[in-house]
Amino acid sequence: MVVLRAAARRLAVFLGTVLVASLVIFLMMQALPGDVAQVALGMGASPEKVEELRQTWGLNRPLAVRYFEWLGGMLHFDFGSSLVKGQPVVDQIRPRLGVTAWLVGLSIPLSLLVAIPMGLTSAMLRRRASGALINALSHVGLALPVFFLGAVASMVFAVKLQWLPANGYRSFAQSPGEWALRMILPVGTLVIVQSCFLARYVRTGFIDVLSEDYYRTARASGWTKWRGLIRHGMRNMATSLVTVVGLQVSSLLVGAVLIEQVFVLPGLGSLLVQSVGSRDLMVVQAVVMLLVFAVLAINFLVDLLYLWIDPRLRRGKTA
Amino acid sequence: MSVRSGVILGLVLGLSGIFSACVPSPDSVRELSIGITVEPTTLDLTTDSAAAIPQMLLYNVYETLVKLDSQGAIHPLLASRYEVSADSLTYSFSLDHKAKFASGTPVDADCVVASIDRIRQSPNKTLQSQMAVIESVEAPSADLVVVTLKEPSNFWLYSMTGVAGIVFDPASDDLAMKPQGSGPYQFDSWTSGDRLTLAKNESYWGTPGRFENVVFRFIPDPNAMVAAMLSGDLDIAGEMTSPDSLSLFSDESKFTVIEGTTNGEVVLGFNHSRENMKNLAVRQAICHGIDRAALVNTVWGGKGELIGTMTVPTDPYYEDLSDTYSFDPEKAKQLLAEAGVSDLSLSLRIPTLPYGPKAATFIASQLGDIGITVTVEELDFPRWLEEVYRDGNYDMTIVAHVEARDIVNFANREYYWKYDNPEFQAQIALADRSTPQDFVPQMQIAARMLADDAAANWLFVFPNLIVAREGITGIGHNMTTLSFDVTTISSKD
Amino acid sequence: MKKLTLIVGLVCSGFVVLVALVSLVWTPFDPTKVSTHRYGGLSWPHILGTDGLGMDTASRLMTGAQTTLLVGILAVGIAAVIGVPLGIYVGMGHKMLGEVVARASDILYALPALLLAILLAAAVGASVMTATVAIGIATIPIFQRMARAATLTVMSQDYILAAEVAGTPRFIIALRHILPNIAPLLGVQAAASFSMAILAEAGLAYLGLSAPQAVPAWGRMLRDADIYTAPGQAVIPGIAIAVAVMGFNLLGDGVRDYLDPRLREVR
Amino acid sequence: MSLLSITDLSVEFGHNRTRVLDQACLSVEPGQRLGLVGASGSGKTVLASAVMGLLPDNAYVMGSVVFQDQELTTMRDKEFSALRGQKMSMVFQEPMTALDPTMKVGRQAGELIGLHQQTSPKATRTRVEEIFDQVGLSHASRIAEAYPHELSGGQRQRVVIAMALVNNPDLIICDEPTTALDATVQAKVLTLLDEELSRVNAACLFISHDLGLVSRLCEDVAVIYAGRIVETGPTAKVFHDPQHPYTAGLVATANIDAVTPGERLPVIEDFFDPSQEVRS
Repeated sequence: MVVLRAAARRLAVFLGTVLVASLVIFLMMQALPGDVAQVALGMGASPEKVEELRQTWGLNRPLAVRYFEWLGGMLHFDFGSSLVKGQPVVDQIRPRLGVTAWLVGLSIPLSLLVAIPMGLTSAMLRRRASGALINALSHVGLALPVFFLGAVASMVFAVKLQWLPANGYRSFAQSPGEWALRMILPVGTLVIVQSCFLARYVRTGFIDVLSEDYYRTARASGWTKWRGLIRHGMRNMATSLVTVVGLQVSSLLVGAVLIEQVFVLPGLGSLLVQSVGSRDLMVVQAVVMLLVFAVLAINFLVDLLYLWIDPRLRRGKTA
Repeated sequence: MSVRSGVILGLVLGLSGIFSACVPSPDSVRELSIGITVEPTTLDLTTDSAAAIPQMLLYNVYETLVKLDSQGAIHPLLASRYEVSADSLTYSFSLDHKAKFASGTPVDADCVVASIDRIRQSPNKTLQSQMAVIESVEAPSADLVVVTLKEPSNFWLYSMTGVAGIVFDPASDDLAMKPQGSGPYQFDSWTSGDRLTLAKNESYWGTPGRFENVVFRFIPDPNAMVAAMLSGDLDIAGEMTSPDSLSLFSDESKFTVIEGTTNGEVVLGFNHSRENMKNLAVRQAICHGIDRAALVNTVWGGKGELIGTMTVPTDPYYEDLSDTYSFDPEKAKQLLAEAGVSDLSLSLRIPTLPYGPKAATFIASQLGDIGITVTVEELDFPRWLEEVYRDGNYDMTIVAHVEARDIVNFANREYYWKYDNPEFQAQIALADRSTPQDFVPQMQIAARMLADDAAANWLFVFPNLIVAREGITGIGHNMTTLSFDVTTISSKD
Repeated sequence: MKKLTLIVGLVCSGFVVLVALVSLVWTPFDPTKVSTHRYGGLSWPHILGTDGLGMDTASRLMTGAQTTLLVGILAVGIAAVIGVPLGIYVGMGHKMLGEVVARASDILYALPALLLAILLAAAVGASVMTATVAIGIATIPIFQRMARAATLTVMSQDYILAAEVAGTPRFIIALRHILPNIAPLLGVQAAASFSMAILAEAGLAYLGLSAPQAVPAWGRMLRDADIYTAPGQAVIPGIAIAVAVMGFNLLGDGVRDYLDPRLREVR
Repeated sequence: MSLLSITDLSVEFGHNRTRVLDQACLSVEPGQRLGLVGASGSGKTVLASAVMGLLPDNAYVMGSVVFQDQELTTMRDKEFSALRGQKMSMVFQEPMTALDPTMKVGRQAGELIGLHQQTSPKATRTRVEEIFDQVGLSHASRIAEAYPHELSGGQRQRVVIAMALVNNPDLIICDEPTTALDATVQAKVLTLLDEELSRVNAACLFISHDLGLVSRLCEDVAVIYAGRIVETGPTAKVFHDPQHPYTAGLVATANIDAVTPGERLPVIEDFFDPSQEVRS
């Protein structure tokens, strides 16, 4: 019951936040200078034609009308029509969404898969050279700009060694093999940077556990150092790590945007950059809304996950 | 995909068996993949003037009545022949009776008339002005089109080799997403942000295309273009925007490097409505203050010819005027001093296209040496269009004017340079109306006028820099039109 | 080990600051002066070579340190000046406002610096300033949340109660009792945010949303580098960014460990 | 042959090698209950941790600890872990934090069984409930399903004691097992410990600063001061006739009942000058 009520409260807050965010985004878009009609018609357009196009696209109607129309449309996945191409925005987003979702969706579990052993080892061996080395490496990895790392990876693995394609994308449906080959470098680059970031939190989390009484109890029960830390430290470390992962999502999306540029991937990030370039506000607005929604939604899920991991939040206290 | 990369994949995913089954078969050489830098936002070239649209579609998907070859000569295409009346006012195009669209519809005179009307009604001002000279278009028979002009025009037929002359399939209802034409390739698919694919038109009326598919990949980042080419992912890097990296492709057993010319003049444009820029001495000082030879070397790897006015070597009326204002900083300072100009501070607002920031940094540095403070501002293209191009809010700007014979823009005082020289305007009008024999000398007079008046500083001719994989032949040396013409390209293997 | 962190952090960040200070009065060459000596190798007098426009890399790197520090200081400054008072105010107990600020903070958190910078650049044009402001705004929630959490802890202390009982105005309590107590924590956070800001600016520069080429800045140098023709010209600013980011990160960690070993990473 | 014999055991910490335990000697016979008394910071817990092999990484151990003929100070972690919880176990001071907050207590106790012997989950469960029942946790099956934060301090300490007893070890180290509990609970837990120790007939090293507790529970006592064992002997003898001035002070300050109201309370320094070199 307590869980349900807590979850319901979080859901309400989440939905409210999304609603306010949509208004903020809509208003921000209106403040953008650069006339989309002018841009669409290009260097040779006459002012009358531009005005005519503004009329056709309904850009001269009141703000409130346009906001509620947009909001209402989104409820059934209608993001309006692209001003520049005329086709529905959702048709432009759908193929792109997959690319970014793959990038982020693969990066999160993979970087955890790297970060946890990395952080565990460097916490356990923190007084030895090997542990310090891992810690130092994670500091270096964290400090390197992701796009620089991506360009270097492409140079080494595609151009010099010719093991992998340098850039570009093929969808999974077209060719799973090509898709996988072309995802290795971008995902790998993101994973390196992300895991270095997360490893520091994992390390801190495990070091905290090492000085906890329950870890001593576990050791006194007959757990070896490593297995005891994994068995009794993981879940406790995870409570704080999950929060960090949630907060990292937005920076991971930024990383994905940069990586899409480096590896020429047709994801949401490049769609955003492109649409701002053509002042296709309907698309920009939709992509920004989608990204913000994704971050808020993932943080909402993290909240729920937190309820699941930490029993103290799940059940009311009796003691 | 190489065997080796298959192995790597297997190691990484532990699924080599499944995936190596998906390795594309060797007949993928029937696909020609070309890297280009700019992706258009729409494919409708009647509304959008982005050069990337005709780059992919002109001559490959769309055909025109007459075509310009890589040397700048006009040849018949959909018209098997054409005749011009003695007074230069009437053009009669006889259509090739074999010609048909990819959809199977024959190309008849009605389609041509409809297409010309479509262009005349375009919201695009450039297209409008190119077609403004037309008095009437008629189709006396199914294979004859007669166009009558209001007055003789040397520019008109030339325009008809480009976008203005495209004959659209009457069935096409969505130019933005589904272009339909009569070329050897037809539009297949467009994956936004990634690629545009053309497929062979199996029922092409002329010499068929040599590839099953032609893929244009959009690669804006110069390093990514180099990487894709070096790693063997591309057959052709269609535009090298990092000319310095051409040296990486010097291995002739692997690559062919093409260094031709284009119609693009990289112009340091002056805003003639600004007090400072109205001053001839200031303009001349700027021209003297910039070492254009060094600029080309620095900014564009030494590729690109020097010019002194708004003409390119492939123009019939081209004359080398590149030393009208030689690099002479002392003279520049003297000119400024004599004109009583000191503490000159100018804005240089440029679009963020590959050459812009580099050239601007170079120019700001050199003009600094003659005592002009230059503030560089990089604008994304829409902003540039709005603030510089439309509103004329700038002192100087740099942009490559890629359209053919665009010298006429200096005769338009509304154009963003705000260059208002009645003498020049009269001279251009005279040249357009004159007989084909007089056209060239009259144009040369106009071009010299611009050069002497330092109406702008023409930095260099944008070179046509292409890298192709060994075995790819038939790429046009010069880019005289906006088209990246793949109809002549073939592959040895 | 802990001392080592602090020492390495101090050395790296101190070096960046020193270089920036020196560049104010002296650089080997004019950092914006082009020349025909392009892609020069590492040799005297161009000790770090020259770039594609023949500009001296060492001089650009030195002057670029100014830009880097400016970005860090301004971005952290904006975030702290707005975020900290808001966090303290909310932390001192304003239920309604607290909820509003928390939600606003959530929304801002979901709008990463990159989105703000893209929109800001589209609105007023891209420059170091727009990039910095975007980063600063995006960092506000971090400071706000931290100041709030720290204030809550301090508020439960007896001396706050004593001050309240004595009728000290809330503003004075915030200034005299809360701020000094949470300042060390904020300092540590500032160092961490400083390095994040440097990294973010580099990312924005790569997308063309920060400094123009004429302005010497590390991120921009990295963007303009022709990595295949002259890899060194990409590696040098890359290392510079890494050193600065690592320096300030380690400095923050080191100071935190020094101040209180139990004071763990702020989340 | 002693169950546990500690010879010249010294422990130092950190880079500057702060010596916390100095050449301590002790031995515990099978079934013997030995009390270890001393002030906070005297090295009691360090000694216990050293025996259990639970010292932090930055500790340096010298000397010898022999348990059932096995030298512990040089034993590998894997072999040592097999002893812990099986042959020797420990009851900690802080019941509030000694249990993993994210795991049900039944599972935590069950782990101890699973770690040292092959059993079915069902058998483990039965055994856990049995031992919970034995340590006086009513509704053992419900308690097993609870998380630590859902239990009271006394309940938690019973769980910890149950965990220490579950494998019938030969040696149980109790480190201030009742200090953190309130007085009434303290008495119950102590009675329980007393009964259970007698039942399983395990030896016990009982660490406390409370002389009363030690004299109630232990037949022998060792006094530790500043990392050194200053006196050892039968509890009654040591407390009645302390040989070392520190012990005398300890005993005197503990017997505040003997002080006439109004008179000044005795302090350790009345009997013993800490600046003096101590050597028993």
